[in-house]
Amino acid sequence: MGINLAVNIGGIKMKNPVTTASGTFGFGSEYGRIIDLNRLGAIVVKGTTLLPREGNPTPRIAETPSGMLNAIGLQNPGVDSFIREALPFLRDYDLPVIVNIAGDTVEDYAKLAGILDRAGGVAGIEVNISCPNVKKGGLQFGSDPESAAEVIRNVRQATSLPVIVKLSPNVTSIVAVAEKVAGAGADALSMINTLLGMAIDIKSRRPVLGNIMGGLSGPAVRPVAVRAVWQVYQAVKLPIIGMGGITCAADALEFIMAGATAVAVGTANFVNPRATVEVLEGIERFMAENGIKDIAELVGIAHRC
Amino acid sequence: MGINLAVNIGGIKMKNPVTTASGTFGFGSEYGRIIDLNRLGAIVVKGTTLLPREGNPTPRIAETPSGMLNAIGLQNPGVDSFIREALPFLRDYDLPVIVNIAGDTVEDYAKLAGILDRAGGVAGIEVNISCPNVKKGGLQFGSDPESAAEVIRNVRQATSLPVIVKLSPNVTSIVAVAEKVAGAGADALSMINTLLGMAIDIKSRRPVLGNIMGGLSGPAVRPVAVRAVWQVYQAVKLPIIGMGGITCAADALEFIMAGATAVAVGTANFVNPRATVEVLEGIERFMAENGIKDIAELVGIAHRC
Amino acid sequence: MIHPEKRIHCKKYRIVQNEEPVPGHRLMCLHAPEIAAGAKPGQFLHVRCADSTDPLLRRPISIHRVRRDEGLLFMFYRVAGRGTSLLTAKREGEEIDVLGPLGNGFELPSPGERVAVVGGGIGAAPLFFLVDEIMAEIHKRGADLTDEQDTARQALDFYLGAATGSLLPSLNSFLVRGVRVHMATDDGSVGYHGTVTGLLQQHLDEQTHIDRIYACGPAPMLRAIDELAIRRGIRGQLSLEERMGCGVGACLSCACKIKNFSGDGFTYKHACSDGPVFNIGEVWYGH
Amino acid sequence: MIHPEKRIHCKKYRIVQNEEPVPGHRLMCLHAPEIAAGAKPGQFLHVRCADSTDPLLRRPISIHRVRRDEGLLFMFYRVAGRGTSLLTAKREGEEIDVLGPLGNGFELPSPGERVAVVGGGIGAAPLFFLVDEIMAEIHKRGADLTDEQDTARQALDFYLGAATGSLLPSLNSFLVRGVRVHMATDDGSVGYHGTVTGLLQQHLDEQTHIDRIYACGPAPMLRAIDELAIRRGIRGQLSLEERMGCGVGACLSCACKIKNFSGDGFTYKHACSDGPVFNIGEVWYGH
Ligand SMILES: Cc1cc2nc3c(=O)[nH]c(=O)nc-3n(C[C@H](O)[C@H](O)[C@H](O)COP(=O)(O)OP(=O)(O)OC[C@H]3O[C@@H](n4cnc5c(N)ncnc54)[C@H](O)[C@@H]3O)c2cc1C
Ligand SMILES: Cc1cc2nc3c(=O)[nH]c(=O)nc-3n(C[C@H](O)[C@H](O)[C@H](O)COP(=O)(O)OP(=O)(O)OC[C@H]3O[C@@H](n4cnc5c(N)ncnc54)[C@H](O)[C@@H]3O)c2cc1C
Ligand SMILES: Cc1cc2nc3c(=O)[nH]c(=O)nc-3n(C[C@H](O)[C@H](O)[C@H](O)COP(=O)(O)O)c2cc1C
Ligand SMILES: Cc1cc2nc3c(=O)[nH]c(=O)nc-3n(C[C@H](O)[C@H](O)[C@H](O)COP(=O)(O)O)c2cc1C
Ligand code: FES
Ligand code: FES
Repeated sequence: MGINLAVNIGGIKMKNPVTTASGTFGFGSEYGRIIDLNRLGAIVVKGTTLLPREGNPTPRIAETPSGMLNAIGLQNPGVDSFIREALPFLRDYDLPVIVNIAGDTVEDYAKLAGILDRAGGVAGIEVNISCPNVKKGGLQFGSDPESAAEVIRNVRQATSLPVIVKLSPNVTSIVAVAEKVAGAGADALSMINTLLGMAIDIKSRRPVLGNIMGGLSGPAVRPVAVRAVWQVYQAVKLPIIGMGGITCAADALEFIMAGATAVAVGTANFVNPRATVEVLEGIERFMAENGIKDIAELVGIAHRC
Repeated sequence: MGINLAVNIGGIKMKNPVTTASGTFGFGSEYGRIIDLNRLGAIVVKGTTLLPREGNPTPRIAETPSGMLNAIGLQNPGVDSFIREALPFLRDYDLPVIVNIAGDTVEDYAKLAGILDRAGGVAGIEVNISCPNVKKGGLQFGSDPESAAEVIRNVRQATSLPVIVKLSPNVTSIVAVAEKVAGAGADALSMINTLLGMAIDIKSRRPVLGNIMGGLSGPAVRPVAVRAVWQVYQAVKLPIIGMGGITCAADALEFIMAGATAVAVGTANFVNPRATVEVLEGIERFMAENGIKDIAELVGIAHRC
Repeated sequence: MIHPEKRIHCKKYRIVQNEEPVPGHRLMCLHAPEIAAGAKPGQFLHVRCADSTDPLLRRPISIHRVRRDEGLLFMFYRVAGRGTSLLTAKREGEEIDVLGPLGNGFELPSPGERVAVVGGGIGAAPLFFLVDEIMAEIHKRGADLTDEQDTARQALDFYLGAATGSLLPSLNSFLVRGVRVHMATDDGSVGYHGTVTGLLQQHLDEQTHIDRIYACGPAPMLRAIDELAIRRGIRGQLSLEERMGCGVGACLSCACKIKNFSGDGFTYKHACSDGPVFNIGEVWYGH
Repeated sequence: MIHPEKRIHCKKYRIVQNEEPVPGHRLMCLHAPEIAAGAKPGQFLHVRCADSTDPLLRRPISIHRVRRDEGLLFMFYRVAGRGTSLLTAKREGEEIDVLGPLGNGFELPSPGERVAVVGGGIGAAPLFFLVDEIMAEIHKRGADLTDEQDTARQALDFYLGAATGSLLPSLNSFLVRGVRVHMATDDGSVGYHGTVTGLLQQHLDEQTHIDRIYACGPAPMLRAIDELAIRRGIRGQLSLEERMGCGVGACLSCACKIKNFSGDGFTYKHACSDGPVFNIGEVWYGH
């Protein structure tokens, strides 16, 4: 058809703009039993930490109107085990692997970046400074522009891999954080992480989640996410991976038109494991029907129309 | 049944905890054609400004998953016309009238408070420092704890009526704002106002709303609202009117258990004009079934269970 | 303490019928005696399409017709998106949650006036109720008239326009005695080849005399009717569409631009409560 | 590039039946040959209950039974909340979106072992598939046995417990030849008056010999079975329930506490992919 879908996210070459939201797609093997992972533009794997983490007590999720709360608490086998056990599986695919990292301290982030730099088979690092589900680090770094920049400066020094910064919507000004991390050497931005939320079980009269608060994701948050992409696109000249409630191509196109160069499918994978592939096919169809030759034409078009 | 539903919101005596969210219930007369307004614990009317306002261009609303965006832009006839034309209708009811006010400057707020103080038939003032749909004032005041406190100090001086401060969720720390306005003389807090969001029409490739961005409300935001109430209840000893996506008694009870003394029904009125009354009846039923004699027993119970 | 005359009903009503007279369109009939009893032509209903919060909002649908004696209320709707699609799945015997009657409704013509009713596409839906009421009035009065007077007055011109012909013959078949139907399609597949306003214009040029015009349809059509009627000094009314939240005048989302007092600018009125029907000459179409 | 053996299907399947054998419970049958072909007892399906985003998530429902030759898959579910209520509205001929087969499934007993299967309430649902497979195996082997051996071995004890009796007789009626059913109700309305674990305990005390226990039901029941089996040295498996997001091991929401290597603490495993079936003695019930 002569349609160009390829995009470049801060040096990561993706054959199409569709990727996965960290923590919703495991390390890939799970959904590899349902869809062909080679269709994806890239895969962003589950958040990884220096040491293994058990995660939070259950219940870890709760359904909410058009959304869900999660408080997984970054359960993961640790970066060494990830490199040894999960990464080899992904090397069999023709697929850039982006590793999401989280730490308690600035040093943790830098160490992780260094380790992944040397691991081989990692296309880029997504720095999660916006996880609402852990006590230390996480959101704490993401909600203060200065601390966010500090993390990114250190990660930048520790690796030559492309650095994507994952931004939190739980801030007064997402633009302020975006500007600071751009200045600190980020190659790309991804947004949004989950909104801080909670639910109460009126029968037990207790919070539903074991961890009390959790992160809200899914279609419910989409308007907040599109707004974040719109605002940051106007202020910062870095490529954006847009996410938050994407379920279909129309949703993804909203993000692209708002300014996202790529999109990630998160919660929707749980509802429809074929969502990533369907988003991709729908974008192709939209481009064909509307005579669009290069996906780049659509990026941020809503600011110009 | 011997059940006590009466609550006191910073000096405003409500016969039950159910009220309306400003801007979703007009000035009362509209829904007075469907339900008996005397059933309500109080009514919070549409946001009022010193001078009449035309509001924003259309489309002013957009439906989103389990929610809606609005950018009404504080259309209202101005405080004088409100006092002259809308208030007399409400005097026929046995119902505290809470007037929501908004201004461009600190002085506007103070003047409005003064005018309403002298109007007669006004039970309290809700200070909207969190409207995302106007250029000046609004959210600007609400997102900075110091400016918020400044507004409230001035309003406090201009009126002896109870002052309720309506908080925005679009901040890094809602607790920080709540603490500051409590210190500045607020009698009660109401939360949450809408989340800043937007939607794009992929056919026209333009933002859906005439005003580009708007406020997200409805069930989609409930988890964010319950979390805000939970956090503020722990930090500030003022009564809270909880709102954000309440559609039924179970939803309202979540807020009450999280720490709200009263609840307001907003967007749900559009979907079910009988929502306020049904919320009230459901709370009564829950109390009867669970042997709860006074609604006060339930306020914040999730922090203690 | 609800004023009985101003009462708006909000209840679940039983579906008596929900058929597809034309592809992509449905005719739904409800047993809703309270609403049918008080409804006026041009008023509408606000319909809940799902028990879920997604889709969340009600959908405004005009009252297409009523049969007061049987307590029946008709809606004629086009399957436009998610909400209306969900309505198509409702079966006879199920109930749907309806809020109504809403809006101001049309002002009926004065006795003896020659009336043109103009519907564009699905915009024709509410006009049937109007035509029914006008014709009922004419037939009632008709008993007192001479034969001559009768022929002249027992008539009403109903102009129906659409992009293509599929909808029109079916609409036509719904009509009652004494209504003269004129059809226009953009593609010429049925009736006049061109816009319905073009057809009306032609008839007026050919000396058809019209005292009053009622119109409902897409915005460009209404604008053309407005201009044409103002130019010729014909009175009448237009029924507007706007996105709605509450449907009752509380949320101020359905703002329409209405000429201000001096006529050199606009003020916002609300389609759900001040409208959806506005007078010709009243709507601000910008410069 | 999807490994065929590991393939999980995600498709809309036609509903062949969705009836209410007991009030508040439904038996749904799907024509889903791909899933039926590869399914093992103890595995489950992840079912989408609405096309809407509210409710958003799928619901896990066990495979109750299969008829491989006809490509049929059965679910037996209790109407517990919104998701399962929506399922009840689905009619024969409609399609539903199902993901499966998921989870590890039960390990079948070794030939000759005496088996007790224990179901609490709706927890009995997946055990029918297990019982079917065990009995099929026994009947197949039965051909080679003497009469005596036959009597001893062609039997399986199925313990069914519930709060009250309404569910039990109906469950009982589904069963096949050779299954001895023992019923217990908390209110004594049917069978033994007390918990199903109490009944099993009594039988064991009375010298009934059991080599292997399989159980599914509410958490307190599973805990009691676990203790009882460990105490008596009986091997077996428990099927656990946890809230699920993805159902495939990707989201890590369905964490279950499993004893760690040293046995003095726990580590999290995942009900959807490491389970839902875990060995007796493996689950951490805290201190
Ligand atoms: C007063 C009034 C009377 C109407 N009468 C009829 C009628 O008799 N028959 C008929 O077929 N249609 C009528 N419409 C249009 C009808 O309301 C829309 O077609 C319907 O809301 C589309 O909903 P959807 O979910 O199918 O489409 P979607 O496009 O998915 O709807 C998305 C949102 O946009 C709103 N929307 C979409 N189109 C319109 C529209 N044209 N007007 C207002 N809001 C819209 C919806 O209500 C919803 O909130 C009327 C509209 C108004 C305002
Ligand atoms: C592996 C597995 C197999 C199951 N097999 C069956 C079966 O064969 N028959 C049957 O009737 N039920 C079974 N259940 C329980 C069934 O999943 C719940 O009854 C169902 O999810 C309730 O959904 P709801 O929307 O009706 O209730 P709601 O209470 O409205 O559900 C709210 C949320 O909580 C979750 N939830 C509620 N109850 C449970 C539960 N018991 N387990 C896990 N999540 C729950 C729902 O999935 C949903 O996300 C099984 C559960 C699991 C984990
Ligand atoms: C179960 C779950 C786990 C998640 N884990 C992570 C994580 O480890 N690291 C991270 O940066 N984001 C994590 N997220 C956030 C998502 O990557 C994504 O930013 C968010 O869910 C919004 O997208 P969605 O609405 O499409 O899910 C998680 C989200 C969910 C639902
Ligand atoms: C159409 C609309 C208009 C609103 N106007 C106002 C307003 O004038 N003043 C104000 O403080 N809040 C206003 N709000 C916010 C609501 O009062 C409420 O805080 C918010 O909608 C969350 O509650 P809900 O989810 O129940 O609607 C408005 C909300 C909507 C939907
Ligand atoms: S729809 Fe709410 S004012 Fe018209
Ligand atoms: S449900 Fe997602 S890991 Fe088990």
